[in-house]
Amino acid sequence: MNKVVKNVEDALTGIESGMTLMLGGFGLCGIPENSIQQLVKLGVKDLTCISNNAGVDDFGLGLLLQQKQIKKMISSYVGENAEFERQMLSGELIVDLIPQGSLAERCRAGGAGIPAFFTPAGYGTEVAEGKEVRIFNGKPHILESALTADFAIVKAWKGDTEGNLVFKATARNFNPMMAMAGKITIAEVEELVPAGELDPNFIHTPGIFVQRIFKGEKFEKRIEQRTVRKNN
Amino acid sequence: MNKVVKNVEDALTGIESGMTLMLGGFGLCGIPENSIQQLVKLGVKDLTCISNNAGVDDFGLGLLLQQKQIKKMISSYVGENAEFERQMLSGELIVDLIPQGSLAERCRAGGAGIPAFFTPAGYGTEVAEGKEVRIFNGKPHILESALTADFAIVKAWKGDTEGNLVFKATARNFNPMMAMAGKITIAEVEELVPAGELDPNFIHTPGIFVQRIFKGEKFEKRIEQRTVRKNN
Amino acid sequence: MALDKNGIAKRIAQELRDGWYVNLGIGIPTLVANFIPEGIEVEFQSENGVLGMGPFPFEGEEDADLINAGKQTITVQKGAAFFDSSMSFAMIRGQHVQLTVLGAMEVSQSGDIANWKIPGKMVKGMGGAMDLVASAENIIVAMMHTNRENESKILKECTLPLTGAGCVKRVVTELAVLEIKDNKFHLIERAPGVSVEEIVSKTQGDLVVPEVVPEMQL
Amino acid sequence: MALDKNGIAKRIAQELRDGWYVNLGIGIPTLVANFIPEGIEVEFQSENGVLGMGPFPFEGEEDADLINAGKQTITVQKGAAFFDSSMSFAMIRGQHVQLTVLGAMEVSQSGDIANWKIPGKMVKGMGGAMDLVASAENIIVAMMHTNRENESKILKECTLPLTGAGCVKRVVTELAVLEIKDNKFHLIERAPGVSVEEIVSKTQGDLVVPEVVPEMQL
Repeated sequence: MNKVVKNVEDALTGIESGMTLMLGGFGLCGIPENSIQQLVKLGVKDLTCISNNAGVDDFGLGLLLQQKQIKKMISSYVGENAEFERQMLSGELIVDLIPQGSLAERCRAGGAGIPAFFTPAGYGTEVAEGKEVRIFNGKPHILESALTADFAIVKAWKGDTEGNLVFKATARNFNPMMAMAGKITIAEVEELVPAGELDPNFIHTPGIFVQRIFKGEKFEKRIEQRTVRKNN
Repeated sequence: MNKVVKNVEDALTGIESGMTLMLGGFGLCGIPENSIQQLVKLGVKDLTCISNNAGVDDFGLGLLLQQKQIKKMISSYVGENAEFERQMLSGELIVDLIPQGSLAERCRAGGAGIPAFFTPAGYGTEVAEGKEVRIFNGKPHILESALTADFAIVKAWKGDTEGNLVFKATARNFNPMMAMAGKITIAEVEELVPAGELDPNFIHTPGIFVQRIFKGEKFEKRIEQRTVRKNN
Repeated sequence: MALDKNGIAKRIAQELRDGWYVNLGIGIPTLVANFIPEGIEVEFQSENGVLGMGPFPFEGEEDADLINAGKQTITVQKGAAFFDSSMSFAMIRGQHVQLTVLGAMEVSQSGDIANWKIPGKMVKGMGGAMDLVASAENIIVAMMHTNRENESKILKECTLPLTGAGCVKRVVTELAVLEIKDNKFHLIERAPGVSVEEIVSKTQGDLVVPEVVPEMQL
Repeated sequence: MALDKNGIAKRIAQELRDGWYVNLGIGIPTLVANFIPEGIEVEFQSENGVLGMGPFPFEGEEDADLINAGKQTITVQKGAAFFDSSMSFAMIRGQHVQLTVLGAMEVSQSGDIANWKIPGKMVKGMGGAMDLVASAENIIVAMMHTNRENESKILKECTLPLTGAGCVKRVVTELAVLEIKDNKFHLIERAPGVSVEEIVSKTQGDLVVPEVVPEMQL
């Protein structure tokens, strides 16, 4: 089943203002750079973005914030972004903060047809407000619900024409669960190979979850915190 | 962290009568053959075994059934086993049948610290009896709880000294979730390699879930339904 | 004339749509793979952890580590993927598999299906059937219209323990294609040469029969 | 004399046990990795999806695809594994990580911890902290005993929004090691040269002081 589309323009067809998008990545690591730039070009507005972070001022989702394209962010950590801070404090931007593990599991649940599950994370905090609490094994848990999106946009290292994806190192992060949870899932990859080149034993995201795949034109892969040891 | 034990005898130390065991495999595919034979030798009784299937009369868990070592089976499908049938119909053996997807997810939940989740599987059937029903998106779901075990025994293709595991083809099946859900997880592998030989990008079960690993002495890998095309 | 198993499978294969991922149950459903219409590409999922199943292996090329949910040795096609059971049922429960074809002992006009247990007899278990029927958007049941005693299996209400409630929308038997809607069976097509009267007489559930019932085109 | 950050990290490192998997938070906790006692082997988990973290890379060897939860470039050791975020938190929530070390703005004598939000200021989010504190069997909080205004952060009740309730069992500050039990802080050790009086005066929560309070052995 060939899922290949020509370029980022074709890949993002159908994304409209007001939609809910999931975007993979942790910090600036493993984010769908090419698609984010195309979203800026498209100028779609009032987006609800589900993404662990919100980029930095001039990269990643920060670019969409600069253009005021985002109405609501659903994230676990949104530091390192001055424009984000401004919009949030002024009330222009709605922010829903979710514990990172619950965010990951809620995306997986959305993709896996599990509408809700219990987790201890957030019990006794404002995250639990309005949520059902139940004791299991003597420990209080809260009920969390599944997340899904109109479009999930993920970034992979390699992908094949069937949509099978492979991620590299910690650039995997939220990408696999989000790929599962999109009504339409778009994958941008560094390397696009013919079906049969990826070892079926070592596929991270089976192609069934991916509707469109394309080779990203350019990956800057900016590093947020370059930390090194001195060479001898 | 070296998890290697010398042999199957050392690996199964501590397993006692009355315990709950998880055993990986689907049919006879990917079952921990060496460990099952050792359980027969140990003669531990009154076991609760969580395993998708119950083996055949003279292989897999069928061997434990022959010796009447199993008190209760928690499975999704238990056909192809005459001794099983006899014990079940006579009431010697307690059988808890669970939809296959719920069984897999309940094991994962047990390993992932999720005490319960909602699934549509089994609604309106006897599987739902006594379980909470709740409507999500207009569709009824039932609340299923996590499964854990005193010992999980899994079979992998390759493993390293740190307990990282890699499975082959459909011999993966229930092994990864069960590895997560054992208080102590034992892995028997076809090939045991030094740490660093498995590509960290392509580990199926990270070593954190495995407490003991050993190279199985012999793998018969019996085929249940040999089905072939004629050569030209 | 009533269809044979291959005929049922061939008719069901007409329901396939290009680009679908499909889960085929054991028995007649497995045969559907042999009748994929020209110009249509589908991919087969097996719940034990494989996407992109191919034909059975050539003799001598069987791999004990590569089987389908019926425990038969199989092969895979280019672009296949293996995964664990929780991922497999994530695909099924999450409705990423577009069509499920499975057998049944009974179906009812409310869409209930029974196919896993006969009280008093050996119970083999539901395997993945309950997950499949509870979640699939499209379920086609492949079954015989009557049992060996010539009693209808197309019922007002199932008599056997259910596998799923209100989930079946389409049934293909050796005699007919039935749709389930508004708590009734609707006769959509009849097998070549089979009379509406025969179908009516072998259907215990409420059956809506339109003025013209086309023959299947096989 | 009060400990510096490295001193706190060194004292916490004494709590490590051979064979443990450990999650270190940002700040002082990160420094713990530099003081692993001789003869003890531990492995570091980072919640963004890596087990077996190694030291920072040499200059020029940074890989943008390989970072820790603090977004710093890292390396991995032999036997490392990468995984996705849901698997990572399965490890954490499922209590497969034996120890979590993290910082805090406040802790209370009931084991509550606050470290993610100051009302009226910019909120950065809890990241993985709520999952970590809710699930870890062993949590050690690394923090300063007082804030810049010299007000105690070791409190009867937290004043800031909580990260977790009733979860902290041990606190290591520049002055002392405290255990939380029976809704009280218990003074276990004092920093070398630090008086019990100083610790008492800087602790707002109820503090149980035994007759003899040993000095830390660093």
